[in-house]
Amino acid sequence: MPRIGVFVCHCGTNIAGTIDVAKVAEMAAAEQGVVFSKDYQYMCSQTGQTLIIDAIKEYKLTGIVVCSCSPRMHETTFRNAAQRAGLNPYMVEIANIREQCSWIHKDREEATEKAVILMRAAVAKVCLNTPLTAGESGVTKRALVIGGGIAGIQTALDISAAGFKVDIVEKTPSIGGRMSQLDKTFPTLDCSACILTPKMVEAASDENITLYTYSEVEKVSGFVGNFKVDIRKKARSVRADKCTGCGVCQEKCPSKKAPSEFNRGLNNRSAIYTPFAQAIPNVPVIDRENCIKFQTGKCGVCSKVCQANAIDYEQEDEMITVEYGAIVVATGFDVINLDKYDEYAYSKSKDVITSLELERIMNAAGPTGGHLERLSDGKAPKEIVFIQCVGSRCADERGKSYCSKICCMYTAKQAMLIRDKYPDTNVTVFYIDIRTPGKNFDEFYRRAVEDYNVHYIKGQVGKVLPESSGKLIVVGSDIIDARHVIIPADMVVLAAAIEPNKDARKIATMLTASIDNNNFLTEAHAKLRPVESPTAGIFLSGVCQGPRDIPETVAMAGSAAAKVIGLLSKDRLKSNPCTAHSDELMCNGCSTCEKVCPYGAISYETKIVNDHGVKKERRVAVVNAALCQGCGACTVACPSGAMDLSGFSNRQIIAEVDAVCR
Amino acid sequence: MLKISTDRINELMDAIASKMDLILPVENNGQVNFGIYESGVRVRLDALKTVKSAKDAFFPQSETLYSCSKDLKNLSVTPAKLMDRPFAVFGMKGCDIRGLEVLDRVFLSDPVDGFYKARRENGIVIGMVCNTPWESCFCKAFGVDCTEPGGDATACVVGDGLFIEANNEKGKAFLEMISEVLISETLADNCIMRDTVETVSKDGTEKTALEDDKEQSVSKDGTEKTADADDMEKLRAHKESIRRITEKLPLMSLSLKGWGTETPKDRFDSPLWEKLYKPCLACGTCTFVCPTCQCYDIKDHDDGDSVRRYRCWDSCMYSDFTLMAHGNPRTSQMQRFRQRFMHKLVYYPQNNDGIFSCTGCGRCIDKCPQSLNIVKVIKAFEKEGKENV
Amino acid sequence: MSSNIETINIIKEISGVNPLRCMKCGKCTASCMAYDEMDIKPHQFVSYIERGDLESLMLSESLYKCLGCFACVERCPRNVQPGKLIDAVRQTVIRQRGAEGMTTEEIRQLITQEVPQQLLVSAFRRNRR
Amino acid sequence: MQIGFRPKIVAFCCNWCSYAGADLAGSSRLSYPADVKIIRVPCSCRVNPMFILRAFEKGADGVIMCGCHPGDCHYSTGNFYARRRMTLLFSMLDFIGVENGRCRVEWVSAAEGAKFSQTMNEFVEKICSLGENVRLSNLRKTGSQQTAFTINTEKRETHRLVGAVVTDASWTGEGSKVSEKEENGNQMSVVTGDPEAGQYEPECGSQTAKTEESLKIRLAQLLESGKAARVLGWKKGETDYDPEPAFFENKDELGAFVYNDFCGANLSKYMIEAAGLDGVTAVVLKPCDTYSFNQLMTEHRVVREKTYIIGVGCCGKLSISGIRAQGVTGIEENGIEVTDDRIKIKTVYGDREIERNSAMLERCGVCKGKEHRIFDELIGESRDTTICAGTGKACGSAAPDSTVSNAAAGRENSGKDQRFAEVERIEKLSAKERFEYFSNELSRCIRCNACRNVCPACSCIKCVFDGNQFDEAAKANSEPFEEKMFHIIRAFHVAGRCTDCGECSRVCPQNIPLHLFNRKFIKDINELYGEYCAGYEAGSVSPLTRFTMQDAEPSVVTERSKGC
Repeated sequence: MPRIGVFVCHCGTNIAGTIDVAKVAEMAAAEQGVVFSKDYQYMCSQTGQTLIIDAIKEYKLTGIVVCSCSPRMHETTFRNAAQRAGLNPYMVEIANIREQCSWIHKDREEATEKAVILMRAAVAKVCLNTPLTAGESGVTKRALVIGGGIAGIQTALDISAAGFKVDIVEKTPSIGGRMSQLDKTFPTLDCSACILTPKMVEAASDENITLYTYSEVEKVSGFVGNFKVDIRKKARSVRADKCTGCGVCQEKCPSKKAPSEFNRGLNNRSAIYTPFAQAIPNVPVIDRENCIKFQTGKCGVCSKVCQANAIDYEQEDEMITVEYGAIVVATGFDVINLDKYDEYAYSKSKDVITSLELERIMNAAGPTGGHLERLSDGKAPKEIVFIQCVGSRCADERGKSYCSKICCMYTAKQAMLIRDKYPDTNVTVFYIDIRTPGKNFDEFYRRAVEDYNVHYIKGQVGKVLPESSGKLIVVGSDIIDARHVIIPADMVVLAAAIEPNKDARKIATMLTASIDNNNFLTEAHAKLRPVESPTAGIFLSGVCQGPRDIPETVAMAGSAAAKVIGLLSKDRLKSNPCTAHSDELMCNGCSTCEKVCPYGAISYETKIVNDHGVKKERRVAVVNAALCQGCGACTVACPSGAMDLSGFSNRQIIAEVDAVCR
Repeated sequence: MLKISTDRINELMDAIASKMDLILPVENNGQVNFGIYESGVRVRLDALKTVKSAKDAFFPQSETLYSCSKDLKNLSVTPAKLMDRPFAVFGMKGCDIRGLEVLDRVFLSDPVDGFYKARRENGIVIGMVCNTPWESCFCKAFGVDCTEPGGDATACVVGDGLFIEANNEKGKAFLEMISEVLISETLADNCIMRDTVETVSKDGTEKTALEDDKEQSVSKDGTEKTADADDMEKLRAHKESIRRITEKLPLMSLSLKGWGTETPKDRFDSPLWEKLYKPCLACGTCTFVCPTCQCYDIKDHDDGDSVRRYRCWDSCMYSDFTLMAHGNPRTSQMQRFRQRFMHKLVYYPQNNDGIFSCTGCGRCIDKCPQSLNIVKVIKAFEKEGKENV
Repeated sequence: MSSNIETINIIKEISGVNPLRCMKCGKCTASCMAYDEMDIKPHQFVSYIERGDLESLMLSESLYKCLGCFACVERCPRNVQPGKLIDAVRQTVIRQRGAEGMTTEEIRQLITQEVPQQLLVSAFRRNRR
Repeated sequence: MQIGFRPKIVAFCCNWCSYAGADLAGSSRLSYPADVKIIRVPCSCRVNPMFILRAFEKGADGVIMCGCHPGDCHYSTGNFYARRRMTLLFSMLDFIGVENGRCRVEWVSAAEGAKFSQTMNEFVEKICSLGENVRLSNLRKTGSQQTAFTINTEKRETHRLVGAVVTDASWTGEGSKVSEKEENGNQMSVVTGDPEAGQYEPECGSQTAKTEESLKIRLAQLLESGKAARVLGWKKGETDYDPEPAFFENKDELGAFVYNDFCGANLSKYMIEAAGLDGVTAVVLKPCDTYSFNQLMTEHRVVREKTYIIGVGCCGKLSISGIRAQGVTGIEENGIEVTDDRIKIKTVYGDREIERNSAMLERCGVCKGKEHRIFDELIGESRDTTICAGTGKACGSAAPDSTVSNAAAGRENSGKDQRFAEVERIEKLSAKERFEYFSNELSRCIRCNACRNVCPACSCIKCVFDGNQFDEAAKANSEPFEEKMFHIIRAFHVAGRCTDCGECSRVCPQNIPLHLFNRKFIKDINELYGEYCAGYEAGSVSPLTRFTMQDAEPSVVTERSKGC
């Protein structure tokens, strides 16, 4: 006979405010099989848990029901408490009377009645719970980082520092990511390349880290601790082992018309190219669309000039399959598409640029060699206007509803640098609010205003009118002085919103990681587990989870690495015990279940089955508990009901349905 | 003897239904079953055989025995109410009535089944003469005379008249009750009341008619009218023609030699069973349509607030019929198949002084999905008997 | 003051504007053609309505300077539609003045070649309701 | 909407997305009515249609199932299977008369708290407008509610007899007057057509006799040559119309072999047992039986190598209940003589002659085609037996008759499309009428399990109704949950595997049109997921175990029924 204990939590006033918890406890006492019921302010507190442990010992409980917040919050807490009291942790059921009852109903009597019903359903289920022991599965001591920007590099370095092997898969020919395109970084104004390149070299030379650049992840299967990933190493047409990185081929290459992605298309690059000088690995890549040899078959200059004869036109894509224990997503971000913002004439005038393009222009290795000049006529701009929140904080479908967080800081930085290098240039910034929180950030912005005399106008630009003279008439409003501001500017810089990498959704589907409508990967819990995805074994690092600047990205990278290290340091992982199992007496061996199993966890064998003394040889299904993730598709596909899922068995759910409908 | 013209049958049924519940053959989408007489029901007295026998009226397919409920801590058990009001079952044929007699020996012998007994006492059985026996009928082989079905009263439709004559006290009381209602409704002018008391003997031999020569006939205007002689003659001639037809039906002349009390000992182990059972699907249709099958299973059902213990028909053909703690003694379908026919033709007769547990109604012949039945079993052993001897 | 709140609610209802959505970015005013002639700017209309200060709006010149070109409605990132608010306030003023508005014949005489096309379109659009 | 009506609503939420969405709705205090109770399941694919039927049967007024957006499922494919299952289930519930606003599927991600609360508010509003649900528990009056004998002790009043008492005045001689034949849409979906139906090809009656002869010779050769250890066919019964399936081990046993117009039984299912015996079993299969054999082969229940299949020609099989339904009884020994379009019967009540089609099995009227799907050799010709519903004339040969009365069977081509004519007719009824129709039909059920035990797709070693995985291992006609839903649950179990061989309707003692459920599923599968015929070839994957990204949403059932 089950001996059930029911504990009703007040959760301060969160539950007790709307639900008569005493009545729920009293009704619980009348339920079949319940021998102990109590309500208490904070069940998840230490005293609350000791209350459970004592009750289990004193009343020799075989199962407990905690009516409290969502099981997604404290199920593990109460399971551990039960385990400490010697009760099997899976004999615990949670009735969610906070998020799904007290918080969403106003009428006290109605909410109490629903809480009683939810309690009854949990009691009905716990009476049918069977003790389960978590299975164990091995852990491959290797991590995969998808994305080679600062987030990916930092994560990889921190993981390899703990002695684990890490692979970085980077889509572009070199690691470095978005940060490598920046000139200076806030708040220290040190040169982006100077702080990034050492990390890139460190990553390249670290014997625990393997770089797969110009490669993409094609397929991911398996589960935490046992991922199997297919990686496509796209053909570079250059032999990495032979190439010395002398760069002769890039100079001599006759095809120079391809727009350079690294320089945001502001200038062109040769068909055989490395994205930027300090590229790691410093091995060029042949862009087959623009290479005359590949398009027409005639040229071949690069193979002629290459002393190390590292050019190999026959090189093909290579597919490799590697096993990993954990995967970190560090896919970074990109600037949104501004075509729809015709009011700023971004697509009409070459002098209306995004901040990232300005970074390239200011960068010594950039298209203008570091000289700040207008792209239309190359003259030095005397009047520059920055426009903030272009596409951010915007409710219509052109832009993004969130604030991109980093624009205020980098605009202040760019304004300061321009004013410092070209004191005679006048800089105006139109803003809605300046958001520069945190250590030294607001001081940084105040320096831009007070020391470098950047004009900050609280108001917005209505229109940018490019004139035939090359001037850009910026028409805006200053809502502090209620002044109509018209500035004939030489250059307009748009602080455009940022959005996750285009491939984020494709990768999330591959990893079955959940993703929100803005394509940011959803974290397991906004406050308590920000760097893990709800899918076990998948971790998030950098802007793929939400807008953040470099300091926060590095911090997050470290945290993701810590989680990965925590996972890889275990030899055996507790696997989900709620797996499917087939009753061989009833199984027909019709292999319907095998077709619906997403994990291929079901196989068939012919064995002698003893059915009440009648021994017969039959083909029966066998579930590999290590592979099975407990989704339950097979239990419904099975016509004879032989397949059942422990933890959510047919009878348990039917008992819950009965209790709810009574 | 009550005579009523066939187009007045509606009123007769209304009369009975006004006094008590009436169960009679009704049609539902082409299938005739015994059903409660209520508005909107299509009565089919002409149908020879219903799908399920009228056994349901006395031994329902599913019946609550008792239910127990618990409020907070105290437990209360409420037994199901026994049948306490009279009800009439109209139109049971000879085979069904013989089936009731078979069931009586089971349920009314010690220990008596209270539910069945209450139903039997309150139930008034009005038998009906078969007008068009089917080729699947073989009641004659078991000594059942379809023209003299028995029961508390016997009805027979001849030409445009329906004759009902009482067979025992209960039948007489029933007829009087009807005639009162009929008179009070000043209904049938040519409704003849005739006192005949017949007793039907156990072994189905020709009934002895104790005829009281006083004939009363109840006419519309309250005066009694005598039942004229040619009605009686027509009735007798009609029954004679039915008996002649039964001679011509193929299965009626089935011989039961070698069964019942004189079954050879080795029949249980005969290899013939192995051949006979093969097509059987173990479905249970034969047991549920049979008027004499009496096995039932007892189960509990949780109604949410209370638990009900009910009994429901069980079929010896089901794979878990004799499932017990240690397992199931009858593991193969052959054993179950053999058990069914041995019980009907051997075990029951040996325990009930020769009365077979089959009444030859032929329902299992009509309804078996794979056309297996008791006649084929008997004939198979008969053929095998001829070959060996 | 109480009648004020009702009128303001009527204005909100007619214009379908929820002033709370405004994040005070000033883009509507920046895009306004008639910026210089307006005493109270479009973004101020939104905050005045929110504060309930109806009188100054009713007396402001902006009601008649607004061309109804709806540039502010087009550009507003929070979909607040201040232009419709100005229309609504103007309707309230006209309604309070009783019916001595111009008849259709008087309008037809006023229409001459120099009247800008846009004015006609916006006039007709505004009186659509 | 009745005032004070508090609906009972069960919501199944998948643990990863919609449960998290519900929690988010909670933490953002977005309220929805308290009538919704959420049951957590690992994935939307864990929701077994039996849970939803159970909820309705136990008194729920509305059931909503939430899952992750297709493509976002934590188990990558779970919600795709759930989508197909729920669409078919909602379509079936709508078919048996549960108003289709009552069940709904909604994809809610973990970030869509607002959508979750809004969906719940909408759903409760819809259910309140629909009012109390028609109790599925009385879909099939079982046990104490059995119409036959509910001697309700409370109210006792006399009822005027509505139905006329049918008595057969003339008792002797030429047999009973036939009660008028109403179109009962199951065993005999054919109204007795006029005798001068169009002429057919060669004389079929003698055809079957010729086939029987050549079969006997061939089977004897197979046994003699040792090619087959045994032969599975039909054995002569007591009369012409009751041949029984039987195994023949040697030549002289074959003497009793018979192949006539009454060999309707589908022998494929016996091959499961034969697969266990050693040596090759030769089996005689009609065209429709071969579909079942293919399906059993797909499910590894039969062994192809140990089977030698003789595909026998079929001219449409007859059944005695078809003959009886026309009042023909008292048939004398071998009194039945079947010709091409007539059946001459000698009975003790005089000789009768009836239309061959009127005694033909319903499935033969809508035959899927006379082509054997799997065979080792063929013996005997077949004849097209498709009958156009409504005209009663054979479609194949009769000239298309423009004055077809039955509008539903408008399409006058081969019998194949007639298959769903009956389903379409019922779909057109109102929800209340449908529920009453099925409640009336299913209440006759005596739970004898004949339909389950004869069905080649229902070949489980231990049926779920005999085990206790779900709730009550009940047996006969009694109270518990799955007893009431027996037919619908069984139809769901064979959905996508049922070859529409019509055996269930053939064997039902109470003549319940069970094939309607299976055909409804087949019709839905064809319409929603593309033509699929189970058993058409071995190894085909049932539509319920595959999916496409662009499958229809379960709400298609609501839109579709708005149309008609």
